[in-house]
Amino acid sequence: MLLEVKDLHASYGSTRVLHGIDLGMEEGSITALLGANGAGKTTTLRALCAMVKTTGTVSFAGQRIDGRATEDIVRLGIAHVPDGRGTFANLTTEENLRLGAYVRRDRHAIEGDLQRVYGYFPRLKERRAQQAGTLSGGEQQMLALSRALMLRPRLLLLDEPSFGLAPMIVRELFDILRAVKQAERVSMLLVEQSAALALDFADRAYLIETGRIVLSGTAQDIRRDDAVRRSYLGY
Amino acid sequence: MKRLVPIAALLAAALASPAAVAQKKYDPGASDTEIKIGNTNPYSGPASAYGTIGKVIAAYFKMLNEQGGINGRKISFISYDDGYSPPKTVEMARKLVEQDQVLFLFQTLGTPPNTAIHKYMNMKKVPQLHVATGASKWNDPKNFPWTMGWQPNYHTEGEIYAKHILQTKPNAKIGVLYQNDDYGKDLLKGLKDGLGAKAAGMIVKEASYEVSDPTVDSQIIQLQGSGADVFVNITTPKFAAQAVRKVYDIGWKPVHYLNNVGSSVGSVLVPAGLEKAVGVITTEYLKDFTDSRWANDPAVKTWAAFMKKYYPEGDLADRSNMYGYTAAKTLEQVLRQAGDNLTRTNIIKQAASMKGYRVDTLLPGISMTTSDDDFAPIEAVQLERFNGKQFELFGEVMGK
Amino acid sequence: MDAFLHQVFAGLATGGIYASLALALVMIYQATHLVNFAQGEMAMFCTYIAWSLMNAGMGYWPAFLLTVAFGFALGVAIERLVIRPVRHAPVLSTVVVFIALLVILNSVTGWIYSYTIKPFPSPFPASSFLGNRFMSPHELGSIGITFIVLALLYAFFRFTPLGLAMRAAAQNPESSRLVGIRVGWMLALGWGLASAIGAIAGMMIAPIVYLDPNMMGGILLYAFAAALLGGIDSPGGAVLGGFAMGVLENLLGAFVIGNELKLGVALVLIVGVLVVRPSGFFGKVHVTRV
Amino acid sequence: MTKKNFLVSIIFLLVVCALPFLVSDYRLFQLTLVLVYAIALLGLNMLTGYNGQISLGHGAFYAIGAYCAAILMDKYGVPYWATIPLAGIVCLVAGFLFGLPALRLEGLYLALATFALGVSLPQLLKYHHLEKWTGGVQGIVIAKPDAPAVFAQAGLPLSADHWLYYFTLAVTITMFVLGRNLLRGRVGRAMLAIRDNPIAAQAMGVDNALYKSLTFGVSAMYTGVAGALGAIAVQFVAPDSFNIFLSLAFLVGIVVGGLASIPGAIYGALFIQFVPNIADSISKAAPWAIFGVFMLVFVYVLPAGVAGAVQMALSRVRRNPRRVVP
Repeated sequence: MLLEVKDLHASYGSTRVLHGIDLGMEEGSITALLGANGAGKTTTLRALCAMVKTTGTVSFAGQRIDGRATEDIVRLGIAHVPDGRGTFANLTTEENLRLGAYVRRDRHAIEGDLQRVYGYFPRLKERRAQQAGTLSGGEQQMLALSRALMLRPRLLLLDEPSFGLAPMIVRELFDILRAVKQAERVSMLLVEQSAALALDFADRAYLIETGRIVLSGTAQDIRRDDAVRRSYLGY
Repeated sequence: MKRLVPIAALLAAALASPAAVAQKKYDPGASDTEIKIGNTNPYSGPASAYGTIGKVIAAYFKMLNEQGGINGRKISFISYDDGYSPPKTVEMARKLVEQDQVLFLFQTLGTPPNTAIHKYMNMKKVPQLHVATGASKWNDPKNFPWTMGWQPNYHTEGEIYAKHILQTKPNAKIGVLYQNDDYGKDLLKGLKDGLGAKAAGMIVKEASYEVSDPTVDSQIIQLQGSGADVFVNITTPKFAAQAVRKVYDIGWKPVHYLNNVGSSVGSVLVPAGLEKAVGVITTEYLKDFTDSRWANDPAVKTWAAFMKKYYPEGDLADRSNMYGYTAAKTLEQVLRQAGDNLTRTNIIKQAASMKGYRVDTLLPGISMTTSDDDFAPIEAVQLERFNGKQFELFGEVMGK
Repeated sequence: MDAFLHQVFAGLATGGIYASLALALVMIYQATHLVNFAQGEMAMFCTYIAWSLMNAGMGYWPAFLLTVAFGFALGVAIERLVIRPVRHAPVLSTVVVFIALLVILNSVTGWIYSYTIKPFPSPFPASSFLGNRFMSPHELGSIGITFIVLALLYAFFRFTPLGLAMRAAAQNPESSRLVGIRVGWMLALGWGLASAIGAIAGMMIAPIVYLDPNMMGGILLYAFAAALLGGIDSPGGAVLGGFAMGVLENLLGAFVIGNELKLGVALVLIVGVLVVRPSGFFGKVHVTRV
Repeated sequence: MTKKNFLVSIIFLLVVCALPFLVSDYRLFQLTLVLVYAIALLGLNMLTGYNGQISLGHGAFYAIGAYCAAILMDKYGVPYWATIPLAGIVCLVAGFLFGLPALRLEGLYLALATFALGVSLPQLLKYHHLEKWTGGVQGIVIAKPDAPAVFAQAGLPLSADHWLYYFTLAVTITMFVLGRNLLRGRVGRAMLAIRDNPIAAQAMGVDNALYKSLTFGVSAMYTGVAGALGAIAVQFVAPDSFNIFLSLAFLVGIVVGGLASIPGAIYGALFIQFVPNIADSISKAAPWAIFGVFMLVFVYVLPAGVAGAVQMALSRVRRNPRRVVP
């Protein structure tokens, strides 16, 4: 079991958002976390990275990580592509990418990874010396994903990669995600609003509503479930 | 008949001396056991360098009290910090006069702070004694009978330099560097008044500087460029040292008059480099501890012993400590003269009847004389020239 | 003509003073996005430490290096003990903390070391090839050291991952944590480096203006102006800004409006420049998508 | 204004009016200075607390106000009470004009521009061409006004200090009431909007440029009126009274008192008037350092300033946690 979450509570100040969720992921699995706006999807990812006050246990590859600081969790190989993409606006595109590999010990391999990432997103190579703040929404999303890949993570947390992108760009992005899935042997926890998109990408899925897990199973079971079909797939 | 009057005056003065007054008379702030003296001083703020004057005076009174005080009365010296800000000086002076009920204020420091309380003190008829500033306006008994200066004022110092220039180099071309505040402008005005009508012709360039300027190098270059062959240097210690060094470094060889405020051997000429200060002329009225000439002078030795015992954290090289000590000794004399008649009117009267009184830390030949229409105790200064090791007196005592 | 050259070189000398402190101001800005009012007093305090070490018999260069290390430690300590507690308070609280630091350091130094000026040795021999009629060897030498520090700083930010991490932490703390940067320590590092640069600046300035607790008072304003004139986030801009300030101030004072209004007019020019180019000459114009 | 609030302010007013007869003249002089600083701090709070424009040079407007009053009284014999509005108008114009270039400057750059103003103004006052009016380095000494004769006839003899206190109190109350209405109303909300999100404010039709320069003008007017009152109270103005530390003290005052809060101006005034005295009484060795330590303690213990703490305490007492102004 790569990731195991038991009875996770999380709150912003005095308002509680997560009411004790349980979650599990095997090594290599692609899991989607579905739910309406404000259900607690983003909070879950932030809770995993200790970016919000939590109680309950989270263990990764057998080690407890719920008490640790964000910077230490990242060092274990968990990369997080945050909502709003977290771009370093005043730094150049390449500087953003180099920061992704900040914690890595194998300095010599970084150049190679840089070219590999440029392979996935040739557009980023054209913009490498440009201030990241001036990139388009789509390009910033690619940059955020690439920055996460520069860490050579074991677990990739993706927070609504499709957010604010044109449908054609989203398709292109998910095609690249599939290529990454084959090439990188990395597990992914994908938070997405558009259930259809997520379900045909992931192999397992969880459904979260108002801070509680209400449904879990393989992607096919979830897609066949009537309640899900009616409220999330719209047919 | 005319000859008799002065003798009568002398007799009256003698009569008024302590022995004659038997019964004790007190004003608020004086009692059988205590004399309360008030003071304001910049312990904080931009002028906190002068805070040491307040501290050395307090140390002197501590010593005085240990030696039995004055006529059996202990001195309680109440000093407040005004951060050299006039509004705070007014507040602190009112606290001393109205709340602490001190007998008088002594050595309040700085021209702007003292100007702020000038009218108030005279309206309240509380002596503002021996103010620690060199402005010339404190010697005005007619309008301000309760305010008295102490040190030689900057205006007189300027006049003395002018007199010496006229004597030694009548067709000199003078360059002046001065600090852009009341002290600097007062001394400059004294220089111009001393030169009289020839001032406009002789002064070829005036360069001012702000205390916030990092250096005065630019001004020195301007003065050299003006072709001046006499340099009057009106600066405080830090800028004085910079000026002495820069004048030497750029190879400018004027007759260099350095004002008293910035002429301490230890804290100005040593940092500037003694060899660069050869030939500098200044006026002096106090013995400078850092000048080797006074190394084994008894008065300076007692002062150093006093400092070690009562004010050890004080810096012996800081001229302000000798200044405060000498002022405190002057006051001690005034209080002894007043005896048991500790009324404010008598304090001013005694302070205004100094006849050539000498404190041993003053230069030889310099003494304090005051009268009903002369409220400036020290008006004489001695011209000195620096020979590379120490200052040498030359010429006679200048001024009253 | 000779007088003009003299003034220009004297301006470069004072400009070097402003540039060295401006560098420290830019350094602290890049790490914290704040301009530290107490930077001058911190530099002055470190210079007194160097003076005490030399007074106790230590050689110039060992004392120099030890003081730079002390400066670094002082900066880190101030960040950890004094700045961190107010990191969530409104920005102005931090400005008040800076003012408090300024006042405390100035007053305590005056109390410990008294206010008499102290000569401070120069590492450069008095009559070396460096010196010429216009500038003393020390003035030229200190400008040299300022450029060396600038080069080191440039290399540090440009080529080391640590430098990049520091700039990232200052700009976007949350994303920085997500790539593993210990944001808290980056701030401490920024303060340490700025304080160390300040210590170097102090030791270069003291021989020129003499060491006293109020040594840095006036200089801070000009350094502040130089840093912003050149571009608050560009070390190179700050150094050039410093030299421009020094020469501008001297020429204005000597030839244009006399010394009485030099300070005011120099500053009015700064405001004029900023109104035209709000991020200084060499500062990067920040484009943010709304 | 709830009924209870009204009652509280009436009681407060009565106490404040009775003060002159309860305390010594010297203490009254200190309280007059507190009122003067309160007006200046309210002015600065308007600009920096409510509108987010940081000014490190408001001592300059305080000085302009003080010199206006001193020159008008000394050279042109204008009665003291008439100099207050005149000083206010001069500073309103000065503030508005200085506000215009400041429009293009944000945050740090504006802080530098105002810092430059605060540093260079004393030097301007000493400029020899202006010496005819400003008295140059000697400054100007002015007479303290006596209580109008009407009080003496009414059998209630007021000393100059009493009268000055009441006069200052009256001006302070009017300025605070004017300020409250301005800040609580539409203008105040626009100022806050500009502070929190200038782009959104502009999008909603707030004319940022006009409001920002108007705020600068009004804030300068408040500080100028305070300067005039201060000059009359102290009876003396000189370049040394208005150095950069006065501006920094004002900034410390609004932060310690409480940003964007009207009572904050009063708490701040009490701080900058009395804490230096306390520091001085603690030790003569380094009183400035102690004042610095007090600043640190207040900023740590009360991040939202004294006003923030009072508001928190009150809301906890009333059990309806009102939003604490940042």
